[in-house]
Amino acid sequence: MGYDVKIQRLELNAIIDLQGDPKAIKNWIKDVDLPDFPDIPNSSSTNQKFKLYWVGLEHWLLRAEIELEDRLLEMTNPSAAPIEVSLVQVSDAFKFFEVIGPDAAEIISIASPIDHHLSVFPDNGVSYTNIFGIKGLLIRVNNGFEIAVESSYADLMADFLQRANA
Amino acid sequence: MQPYSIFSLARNALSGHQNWSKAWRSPPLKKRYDVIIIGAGGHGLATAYYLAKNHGITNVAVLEKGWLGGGNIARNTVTIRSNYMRDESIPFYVKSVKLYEGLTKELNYNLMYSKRSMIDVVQTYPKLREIKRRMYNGDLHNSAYERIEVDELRRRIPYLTGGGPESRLPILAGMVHPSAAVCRHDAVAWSYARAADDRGVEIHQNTEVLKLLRNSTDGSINGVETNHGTVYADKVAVVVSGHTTSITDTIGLKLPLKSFNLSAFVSEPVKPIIDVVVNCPDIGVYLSQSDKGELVIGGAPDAGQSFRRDIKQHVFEDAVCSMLELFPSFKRLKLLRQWGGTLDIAHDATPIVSQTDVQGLYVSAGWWGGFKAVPAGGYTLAHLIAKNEQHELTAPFSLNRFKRLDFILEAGTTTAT
Amino acid sequence: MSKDLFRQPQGGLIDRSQTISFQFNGTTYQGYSGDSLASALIANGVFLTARSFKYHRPRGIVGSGYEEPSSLVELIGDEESGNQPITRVQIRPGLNARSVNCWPSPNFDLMAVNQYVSKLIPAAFYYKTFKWPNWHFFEPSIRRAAGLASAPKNIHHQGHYETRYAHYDILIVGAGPAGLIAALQAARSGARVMLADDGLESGGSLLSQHVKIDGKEAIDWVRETTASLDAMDNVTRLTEATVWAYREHNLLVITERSPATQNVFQRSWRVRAKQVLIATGAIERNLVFANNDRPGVMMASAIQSYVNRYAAKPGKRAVLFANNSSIYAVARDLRASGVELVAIIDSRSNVNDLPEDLQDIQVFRNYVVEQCHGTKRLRAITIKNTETAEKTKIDCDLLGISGGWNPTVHLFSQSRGKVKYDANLATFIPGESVQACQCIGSASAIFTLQKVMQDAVQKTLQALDLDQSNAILLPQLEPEAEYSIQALWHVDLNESLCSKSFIDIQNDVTLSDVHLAMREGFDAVEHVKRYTTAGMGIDQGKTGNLNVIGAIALKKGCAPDEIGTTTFRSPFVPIEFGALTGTREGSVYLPYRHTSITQWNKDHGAEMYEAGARWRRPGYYPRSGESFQETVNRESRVVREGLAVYDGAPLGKFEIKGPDALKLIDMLYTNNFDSLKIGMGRYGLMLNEDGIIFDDGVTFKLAENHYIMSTSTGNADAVNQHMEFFLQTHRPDWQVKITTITTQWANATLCGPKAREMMQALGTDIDLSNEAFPFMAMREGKVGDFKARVCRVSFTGELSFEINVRSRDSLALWETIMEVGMPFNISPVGSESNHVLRVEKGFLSLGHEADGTTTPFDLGLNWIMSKTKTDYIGKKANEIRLAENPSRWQLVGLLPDDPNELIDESAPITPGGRREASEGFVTACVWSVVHNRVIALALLENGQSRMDETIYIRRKDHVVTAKVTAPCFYDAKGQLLRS
Amino acid sequence: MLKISCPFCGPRNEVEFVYGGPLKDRRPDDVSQIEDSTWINYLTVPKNPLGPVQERWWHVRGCGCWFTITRDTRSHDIIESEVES
Repeated sequence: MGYDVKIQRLELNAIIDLQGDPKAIKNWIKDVDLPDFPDIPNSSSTNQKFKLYWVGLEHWLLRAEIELEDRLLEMTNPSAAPIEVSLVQVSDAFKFFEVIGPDAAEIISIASPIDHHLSVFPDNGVSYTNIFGIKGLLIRVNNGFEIAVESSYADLMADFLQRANA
Repeated sequence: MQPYSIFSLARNALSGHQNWSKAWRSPPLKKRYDVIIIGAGGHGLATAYYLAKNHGITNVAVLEKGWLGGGNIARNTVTIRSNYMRDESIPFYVKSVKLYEGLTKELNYNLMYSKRSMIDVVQTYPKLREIKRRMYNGDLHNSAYERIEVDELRRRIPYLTGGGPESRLPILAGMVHPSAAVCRHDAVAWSYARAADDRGVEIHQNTEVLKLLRNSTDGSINGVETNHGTVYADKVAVVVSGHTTSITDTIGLKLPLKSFNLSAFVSEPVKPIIDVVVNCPDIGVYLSQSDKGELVIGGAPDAGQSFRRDIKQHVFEDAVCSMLELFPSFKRLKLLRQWGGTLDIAHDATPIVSQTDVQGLYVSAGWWGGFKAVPAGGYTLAHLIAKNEQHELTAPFSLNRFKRLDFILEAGTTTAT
Repeated sequence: MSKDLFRQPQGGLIDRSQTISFQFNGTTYQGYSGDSLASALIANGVFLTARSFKYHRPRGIVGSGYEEPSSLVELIGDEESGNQPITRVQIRPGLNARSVNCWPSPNFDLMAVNQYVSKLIPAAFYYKTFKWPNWHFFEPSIRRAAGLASAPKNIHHQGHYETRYAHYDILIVGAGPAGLIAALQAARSGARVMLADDGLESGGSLLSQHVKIDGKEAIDWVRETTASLDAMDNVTRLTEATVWAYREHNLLVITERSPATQNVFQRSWRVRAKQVLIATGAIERNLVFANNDRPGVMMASAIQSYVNRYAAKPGKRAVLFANNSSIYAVARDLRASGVELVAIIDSRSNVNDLPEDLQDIQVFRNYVVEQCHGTKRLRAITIKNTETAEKTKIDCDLLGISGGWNPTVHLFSQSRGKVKYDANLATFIPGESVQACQCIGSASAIFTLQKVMQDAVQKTLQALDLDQSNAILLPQLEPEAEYSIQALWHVDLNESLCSKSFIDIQNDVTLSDVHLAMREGFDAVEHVKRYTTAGMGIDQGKTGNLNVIGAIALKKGCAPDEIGTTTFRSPFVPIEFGALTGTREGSVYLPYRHTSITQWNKDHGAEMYEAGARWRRPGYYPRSGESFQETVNRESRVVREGLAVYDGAPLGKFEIKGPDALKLIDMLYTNNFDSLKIGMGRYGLMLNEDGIIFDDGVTFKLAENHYIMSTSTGNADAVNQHMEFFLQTHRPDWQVKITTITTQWANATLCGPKAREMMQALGTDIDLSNEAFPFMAMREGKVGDFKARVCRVSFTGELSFEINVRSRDSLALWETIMEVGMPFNISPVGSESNHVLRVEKGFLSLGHEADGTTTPFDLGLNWIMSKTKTDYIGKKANEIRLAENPSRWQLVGLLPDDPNELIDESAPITPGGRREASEGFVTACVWSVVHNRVIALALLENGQSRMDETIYIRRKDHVVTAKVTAPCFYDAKGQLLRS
Repeated sequence: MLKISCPFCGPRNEVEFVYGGPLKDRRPDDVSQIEDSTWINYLTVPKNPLGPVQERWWHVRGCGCWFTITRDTRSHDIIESEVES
């Protein structure tokens, strides 16, 4: 344990991948529970139920606790969505990790080339970046960070995180 | 040419080594030559030497913008081998190795040519299949390549303690290429220069070619413009590894070449620990130990065109990681020196030795690491220049192949990337 | 122990309360905490510490830091490591060091005989000899003689290496006076600051000099300053941290030798800095005269460091020899230390800047040292008047030399900034910056403390774009004399003395060697360097290189700037490879990917291996007592005759949606997709723009302009890149969105004659009849309790159902299948049997038949090349390539005459089996379970027109004959997979 | 390791990107109409200048955006960065 930090693998999260013209998406998902679209790239907006991450030019991730997955599917109704918006359930395609504690930033510096200083990666910062050599989502949370990777890499990520804090 | 031997050394020792003569002259630049070779690197100097020796063409100027032997011949990893995959490539490299083996005597200059074999460390089945194909095809062209099992591999390379059954990529087998060698790279340039000069070739250092010149009448080549004035010749060869297009662009001649940076590094000098050239095609690193004791290590080229002679930190780290996976005890060995070099790569990654659409203009390019090809490259280019026809060994390397999109796809030229 | 003789009673930055004993060349000595190995040995009166590389001449300690050219040691035991400059090793309990490259000891070294044949082995002698009988005859002994230390064999250090990234507004390299004041200035202005220094503690030259700052000893100012820096959280201050590389875009690499973090042994930083200040100070130059390598000849600055910082006495009777005024401070400190200062030899003509307080010292002006006397220790020197040539002999055991100061421009030069020659300072100084960096302090050729600090503060303000109002107050300093120098590249000597005058001490390069190189035409500086190896040692010629340039210039009769410098290359000092890779080793050395049932596969004895795109996949599931071939045969038969299940999860999957989705797919694949019906799929072949086969897979239509594309496992990422590239760069106007769903869905593929029964047994609401659910159809529904997308595709030629479920359900589905399948004797199968089955069917495999050179026509896939589409990626290239019907290698089947000999995949086919250029090769060869014999696929020149011909496969030891057949050995009509 | 400015994410380290080769003209809508020799050059002959070159990069370990930068092959200085539209 070189660092003062708690690292753990999280349970499945409910996630919908949103792509397309934001207006079209808003028109389709007319739901009070849909958070406002963030106005700064690589940032998030949240409400009681959902988190909305702006992760690409016309690309967002809508995240909720797994218990709310059906609610999420019902409000987005992907299969019926109009042709110009692409809504895809990708809950199973992600695995989340939590890196919490005073030294969390040290672990991220080992894992990723991104500049995660508060002045550039603020409280609501969320961005895809290189994490231990693969594509991963970095999310700032209270007292630390969350990391999400394509689920086939989960064991690798756990392995790497453990080594970084050996 | 002043003879070099233990006796001449002894004789000169008596006179305090005051009487050694210059290795090459620095004559004034003439207005016209029969042949101009642009670039006094390994290939350029070898071409000049064979033009004089094999074809009696001695009114030759080798023009070098810097100091002779200062290009990629000064910055490569000195590996000489012929274990290629394709029928079009193997005979050429077999010839090159053969010429190399006789060079020390032919040029009366100790190249410290060390035939020490190369061993490929194979870690995946697809790579094993590819290398077997090299083995079988090599056998067709007298390039020996044999499989050894893991325990024999470890016996031959005692420091190779990684890659065990539990490791990320367990070693499956080794492939031995007995005729592989290393030799003193600077000496190759210097000995060819000395021998070419001795036969009347002129080498002009600090003479930069600014542009090529064509006949207004038929568009054929008729010389070059340099920082020391115009020099005329009916035959001009561009042999400037990496910078080929910078020269050919001056007359709008387009070639299927991209310039990349490839870097290499050496460790601190240590007592002998590796007696062969080790190549790890699955993980992209190769190394050998110089007679001085330094490990000489190379990896994959950088992404993106470059003339910066650069070192990309992440590419460098990849090579180090790979080395340490197989040689864990090298963790405490130290990096001593690193450098980059510019090389040009053809669209199909196979060399180009060819006439061009401009009559009298010849190119030799696309060699990646062209060190192993220096003697045969010079030998065949001299033939092409003298006779105006492709030497059979480089017939497949002509530019014509691109006109039919008939590529020679030579997989894994240096290492897996 | 002669400590009292060579250690001052008090003073220095050593802790006399902590005595440490250590071993050097087998003898035990004591030193103090804070001592370097060099200072401790000096304090113990040990002066013969090394033998030289080539001639094995006796050598001592010359420097005090990373510039040390002379004494290298290797550490033995836990910290096993070679070629350490003796001056960079801190003593600690248990330290065990020995000199490199001498045996048995520096005092009695057998190879010392080389000294007596030195005339026979001048620079580059090896190019001229060792040719007969051949180099091999000599190489082994030469190799043993070279190579300095031996390589470490065992790694058993505490903790692990670490690498990390960092970002700063300003990185300050070097924590001497310039670096410290710059850091203070930058930190006060609120910037993100990193200050890194190579030394054991911050302070740089101030640790070795006696100067007063704000009326206090320099060291007190240093410690106050570092304390206030450490108190600010916008500052990171590193010690024992070498900044060794300056890369593109202001990326610098630092290696920290002993980080504070528990379990971290060494740490490397990749620092991206907006601005860089290079405060690396200056390095003192050697002086070149006969026997200038004798133990007892030492850099003047090193002497100053030993007497001040370590309170040691490097000798009893000292003489100083210099061409510049920096020597006076050394003289002062020497006297204060109690070492007798006999004389100062000053080579400068018509200069008298001797300070008041030194007037009583005998100074020989216009004099140079011609040679040293003594062998294992300096006994005396002969000095010579440069005008009258009059000589005098002086007894001494310590000679301090200073050839002037070179700004440490290594990093600046690595940043691609050019250096320029300054005749007044007789050195190369930094010119214009190329990247966002500036040299400050003596690194920018400023040599008085006052100006150094002013310069540092001003350039810091510039770097941070701040005005004067932000400037911090400078400390009070004592008046200093200006630095004055007259170049002295080497003492003027006759040839026999030249051959004993070392210009590169570490590589044993003498002045004669340089002259010889030039005599033979090697007169470019790079030629001299390569011919003589000057500057190519571990120290990279830090004290000697400029003298080489000077010597060339003198011989050529031109100025040093016409000669130019050699390239300054990273690393600045040697760096351990381990520190570069950090935690990336062992299992994580390369990424690996698992499916939801990887653990299940391992538990059930699967042989797992690399299967492209870093997936670990089951190759086969051996049962006890089975050979590899037996297992593969069994698994293949299960598919042909019964029921098998295959983990197809890693196949690449993409959801493609948008008004232009069909247009995209029609552009990517060679065949036509516009006739495809909803709920149906189609096999497609993807080419690169050169017309070469790149990938293949099945694409299903979910709805109008809404598709799911599957790709090969290995190419999933490449296909994604290919699609996004085409869309975003060539057709940004097209409306298509692509979502990667490779791991959203996992699948279990049921294959074999009993697959349909099995589906029924599992229970599903999907109508499984061939009419309702034909081959290449996709249906959504329940399978068991699982929501599923079921596809009828087949990679084996048998009836197959690919059950796709959400990855979270995958393991449960798999376990249900194994349970429900028991009555059918279901068995999991791996990629090996899949290989056999696809060869029997003649299905192409990427990497085998599609080896990066083949076109669809070569593989006889003309049926999938749309003639109606005017364009798709790769179409035009093949039209050009095949226009004149060139002879191509084409896919055929082979039936070897010997039905039992398995042939190596890759074996070549040659005309008549002769040893000549090949006309094809075996792409795959397996034992066919349906034919009970060996079958093979091959690429053969014009193969499609050579059916029934006999061809010759040339293995190394013998030739195998085989009959050419069509490349399909099983159910050519494809009735089974449609059944 | 280059510092590349992604149009969406801003400056990031090279290890987040994949190199996409030198810029080529937009692929014609119907290649069958193109002269063979023109197409061969399109496929095989890149610009290889000793100086500024336009090249494409993919922010694969980032927002997924393809864009074009102008980079000097001698110094690696990046002059500008833009997305297609």
